[in-house]
Amino acid sequence: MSQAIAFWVFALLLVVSALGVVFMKNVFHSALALIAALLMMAGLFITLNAEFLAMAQIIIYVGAIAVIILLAIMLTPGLSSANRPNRLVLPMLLLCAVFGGVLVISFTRTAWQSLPAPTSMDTSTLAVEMFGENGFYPVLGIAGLLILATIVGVIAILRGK
Amino acid sequence: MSGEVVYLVFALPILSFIIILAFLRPLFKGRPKVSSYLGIALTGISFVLSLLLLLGVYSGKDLAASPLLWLNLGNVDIKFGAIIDGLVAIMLVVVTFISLLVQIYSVGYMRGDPAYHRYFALVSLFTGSMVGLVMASNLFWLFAFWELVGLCSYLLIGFWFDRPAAANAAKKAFIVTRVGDFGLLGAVILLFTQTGTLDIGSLHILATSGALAGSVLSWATIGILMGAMGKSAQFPLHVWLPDAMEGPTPVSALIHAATMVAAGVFLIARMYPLFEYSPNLKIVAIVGGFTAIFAATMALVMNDIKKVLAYSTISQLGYMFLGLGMGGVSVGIFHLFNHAFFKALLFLGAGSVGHATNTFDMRQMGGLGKKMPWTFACFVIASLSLAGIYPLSGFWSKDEIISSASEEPVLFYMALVTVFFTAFYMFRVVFMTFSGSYRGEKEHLHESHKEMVIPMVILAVLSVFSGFFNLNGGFAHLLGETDVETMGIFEVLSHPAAIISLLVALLGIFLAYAVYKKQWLSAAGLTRVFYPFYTLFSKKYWIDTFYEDILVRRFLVNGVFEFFSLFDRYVIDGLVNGAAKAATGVFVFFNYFDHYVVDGLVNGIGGAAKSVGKSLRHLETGQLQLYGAFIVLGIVVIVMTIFIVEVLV
Amino acid sequence: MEIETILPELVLAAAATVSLFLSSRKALWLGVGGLTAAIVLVTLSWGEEISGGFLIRDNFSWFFNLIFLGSALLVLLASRLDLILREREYPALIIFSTIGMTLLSSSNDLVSIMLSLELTSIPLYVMAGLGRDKKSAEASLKYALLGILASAVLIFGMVFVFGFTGETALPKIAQAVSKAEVNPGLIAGLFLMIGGFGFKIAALPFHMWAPDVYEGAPTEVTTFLSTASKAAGLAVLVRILSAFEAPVWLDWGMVLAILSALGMTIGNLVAIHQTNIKRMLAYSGIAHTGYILIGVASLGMDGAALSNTIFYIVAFALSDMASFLSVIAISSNIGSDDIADYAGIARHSPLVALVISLGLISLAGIPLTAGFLAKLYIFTGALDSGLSWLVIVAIINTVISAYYYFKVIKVMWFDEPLKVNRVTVSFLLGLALLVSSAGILVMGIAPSLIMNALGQISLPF
Amino acid sequence: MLGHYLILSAILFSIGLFGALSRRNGVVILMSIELMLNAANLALVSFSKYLVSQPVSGQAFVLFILVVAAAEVTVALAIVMEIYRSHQTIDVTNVDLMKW
Repeated sequence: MSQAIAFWVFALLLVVSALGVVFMKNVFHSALALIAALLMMAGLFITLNAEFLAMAQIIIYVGAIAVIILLAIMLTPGLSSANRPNRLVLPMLLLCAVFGGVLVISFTRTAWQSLPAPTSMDTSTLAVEMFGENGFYPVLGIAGLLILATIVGVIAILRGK
Repeated sequence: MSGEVVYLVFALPILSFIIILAFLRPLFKGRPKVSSYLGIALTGISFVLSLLLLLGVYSGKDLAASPLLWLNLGNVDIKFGAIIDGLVAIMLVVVTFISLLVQIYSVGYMRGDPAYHRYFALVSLFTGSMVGLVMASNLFWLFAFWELVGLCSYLLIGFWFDRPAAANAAKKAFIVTRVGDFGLLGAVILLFTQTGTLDIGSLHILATSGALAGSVLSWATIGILMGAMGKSAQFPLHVWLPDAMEGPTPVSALIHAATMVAAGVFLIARMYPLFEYSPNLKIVAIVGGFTAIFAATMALVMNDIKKVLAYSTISQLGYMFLGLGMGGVSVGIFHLFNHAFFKALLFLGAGSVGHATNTFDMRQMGGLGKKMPWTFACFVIASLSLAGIYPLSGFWSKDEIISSASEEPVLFYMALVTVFFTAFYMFRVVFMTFSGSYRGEKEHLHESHKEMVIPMVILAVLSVFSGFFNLNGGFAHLLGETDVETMGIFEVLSHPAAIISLLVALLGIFLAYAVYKKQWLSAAGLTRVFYPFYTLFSKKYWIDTFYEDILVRRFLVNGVFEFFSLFDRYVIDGLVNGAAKAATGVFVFFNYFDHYVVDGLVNGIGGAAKSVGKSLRHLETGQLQLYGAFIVLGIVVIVMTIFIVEVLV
Repeated sequence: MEIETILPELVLAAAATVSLFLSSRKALWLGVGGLTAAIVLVTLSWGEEISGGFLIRDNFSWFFNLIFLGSALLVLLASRLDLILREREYPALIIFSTIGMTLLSSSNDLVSIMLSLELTSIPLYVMAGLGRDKKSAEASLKYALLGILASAVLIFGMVFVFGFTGETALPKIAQAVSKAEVNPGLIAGLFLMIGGFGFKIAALPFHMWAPDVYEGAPTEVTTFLSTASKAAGLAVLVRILSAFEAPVWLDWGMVLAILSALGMTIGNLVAIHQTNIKRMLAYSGIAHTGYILIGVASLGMDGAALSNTIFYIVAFALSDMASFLSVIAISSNIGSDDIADYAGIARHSPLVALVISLGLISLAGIPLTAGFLAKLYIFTGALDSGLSWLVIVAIINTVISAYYYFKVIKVMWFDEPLKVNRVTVSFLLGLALLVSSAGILVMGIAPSLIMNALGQISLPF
Repeated sequence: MLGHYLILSAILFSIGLFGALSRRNGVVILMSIELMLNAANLALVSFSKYLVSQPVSGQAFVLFILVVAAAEVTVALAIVMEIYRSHQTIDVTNVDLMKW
């Protein structure tokens, strides 16, 4: 029951702040709304017993990504010009509504192969999943290369001519 | 040694062609000899390899070359493979050997020609394509190389394309042989549609097992024969060959001895099982016998030494057809084998004489025997061999043909008369050219360069001895014939047919001696007596005239070409224009559609406040979000369609 | 996971990282050396099959790795010196992207597919902007934003698949899918993923970025995009689709066939009206993606479809490589990508004109070139799978496409020259041109050389 | 309960998509795409809670999506800043030098 209440609260706030990201006139406000949305997401993760992810969400998303965006907006004055819709806003709305409908149909009409009861999980099972036998750790190598490539790329872009 | 060596025999001349054209010609402009050395070296290696193959086959080794897969379409494999048997080995040796000698000879003969590189490149390609034709295990490839050989001969006959005669001769050779090629192509298509295979070995099995018989086999062999008649210049498709003398003389040697014209004879030998089981073997013999005597008559009256040799080749090819038709593969191919050496020698000799005197007209020659002793000696040996004088090589193969023809009296007598004519015209050439006194204008005649003489001497030796190959049946054995009648070197003289043909040949030589050496009979007198025949022969039976004036000019040019140009003008152009218009129309429609319908739709939905026209002006493509929308739209349409089709229905 | 599973990647990663600390020229040579070493390693591994959880190195991935490494090497050799001198990260970026591709084609798990796809794409987003002018920046922006959007869509598709099967490993997914009943979630998942990969390979209707990005990006990067990157997308698409082969109700073959027909038709029709050669080649590439999708669509139905498809990919990569590399040579000399400015180039620079003509002829599918046999194989394979309507559309399209390819050839060989400056080609670029044109001819004349190798490739599922 | 989370995820994804397709500002587009990725994360985590036999492989997946998101947004942000430098605008509708 308490999970349901928490879900509805977080879900409502998440949708509101997501709409805020899209519709706020000021880009700076949009970024703040994004941070709010990401925090709500962390809350939802906790309702789903994913505490570690909630923490990662806050550290990585809020602490890194959102802050980078905020910094970029503040340091580059041009980036904060007003958040206006383009001319295609109504067709896009229709398109996205249809797309959302398709997603909802897919989600609700699928017979998900449900298991009898949710197994208990905590951060240690995630650790086993990541670093145990047959864990995901080899993929971390690719992730590391990805970060390296990103850094090199950003340097290449911003170094200029 | 494995059988795959045969691919090397084929690849080396082709490689030489590519290297000369791609690298030597642009890079060694000033040093043309590099090309000839490369060509000679690679052809030489090819020759040695084919000799090894021949020895391998002769010693009974089972040589096979696994095919290289070229193309795989569904269930059909098109393979590039090689057959290695006695026939192929012999042909490979002949082709590479003659080509090697011709190239050595050409080093001297073509000296100073501005297109030296091109010449050697083409000769290499010619050799390579002929090798490919010979070894092909599949009719598809055989036909491809058959056409390539035709193309090369076109390029070489027209080598000096700035001379109109050469260009015309090349065109004529190309077109006339093409008539035969249609027959061959028809046969190939017929065989493929009826049997589903073009593999020569499988076709042989189908023919000998009787699975392939009746009208299919009959029509297929007719088609093959047509192809062979075109390439081997058999009546009535012989007209291109005398004109082909316009090419460089060494090329004539190559064409007449080993490559182009031999292809026809080879083709019949290759497809022999099909002929054996069809009613058409006799036709081969008749075509051959008739062509032999028919061409010999024209050779009697020609004044151009190369023209005489050309008609002589046609005549000898007729012999080979006769031999194939009456005797079998080994009889025909044995004559081809011997003929290759002495005919190449005769052409090289003629080239040597022509090189010295700057003409090929025998009326401008005479008395050259003293000035050019080596050429003279070689030429006489070759002439004796061609005339069929014991014990030179021509005697042996010609004897086999004549004795196998003795079953059909008409063909037998035609062959004997041809022997007489052959001896007469060859010694007419010998006496007119080498004896008496010089009638030409050019001074300081001298023997040719040693590059030219050495190949001639080698060929002369072979012209004497190559006939002994079959003394104990070795040659026939090589071609897979088991019950061979062996004839000793002396026993053969007890054979009546041999004695008769030898006497007839000597009679011919004597007559030539009487007329052109001793002038006991005057040539002019003979001409007067046989005036109608003389005219008929020297006008070449008006066949060329008939082809050129009536068939080509009246009928083709005025009729068919006119039709084609009309067809071209109205139908093809109409189609092309129509298609272009249609394509433009589609695009214009597409553009309109895009401009008005797509944009209009997008705007019509979104542009509540703005008029459609105004939006159109502002709504530009190049918008990345529109691109993104299309990604999403695509997915939505696909997924929804599938939902509707698969899930909800 | 054994270390030799990723030995080529390790070599490449080391080369890329070290090259960051070197001067531009040395970085270039280190990159060339690293790629060559990786090519050698991959070639030596041919025939081995190493399966290591997230990665599976089989002949399929080895062969595709050769395509990527070869393209990267040729592109690096052909790159203009001023670009390399100005952008010292450029070799490292190319190599990072190549590592992404080799991992992508070997990935056996949704997570590693996602990560290596990003590793492939992110350096490409950056490289598209290395032209350092407005057009190049625009290309970079369009490619990056749309690419990120597409990968978000792709990831959402993966979420569906994960939700349905509970697995991220492809073999287990294949197992679960084969037992599945008619199911909206799986359909949405598969086609969201196809949308994401369709973006990568520029298949209609996910193609619209391609002309703009191809035009704006430095031609070296365009070459890389149109050859290696497209091949990488196709490789992973084929692998994913082969996991979804079993259920008959999931008829992705028909969807791909329709996308293929649309792509060919629209790509070719729009290409006719292009005046910029890079843009024209972009639309031609969209059309060729359509041809390739014919082969992909018949994967489930025809045993030879896999080798036919890969043959087409190689043939297209070589032909496009020859064309784009010649464009590099020409445009760095005449300073224009307009087809009209190519007038009479053959007069003073016949060799370059010859190479680009060869590339275009092969793209048009004229016999004795790789493109002809590639089309022949694909078409016959499609006929065997009963896609005869698609073959008819494809043949009509081939005829249409000949028009704009030959228009360029005509302009180069027969029009009066506008400019007199000769196209000079550096040694390395000349080498790259030679290799690609030799490849076109060899494949066109002796396809069995490569077909035999392709016969040893099979799908894992 | 699973259905609720999934529908929320679908809504969030659609909002993000709408933002990405309809906003002129490049940075907002990026932020909207972040919302789409978050929607994917949400669905993954709820799957791994309610359905999946290996409970946390979905969570591990999410961790890697976080990496991808970080990398993407960094590079894209740099590119947007570069566009601002060359075009003096980050209105993507004005970035249309190349078209048709």
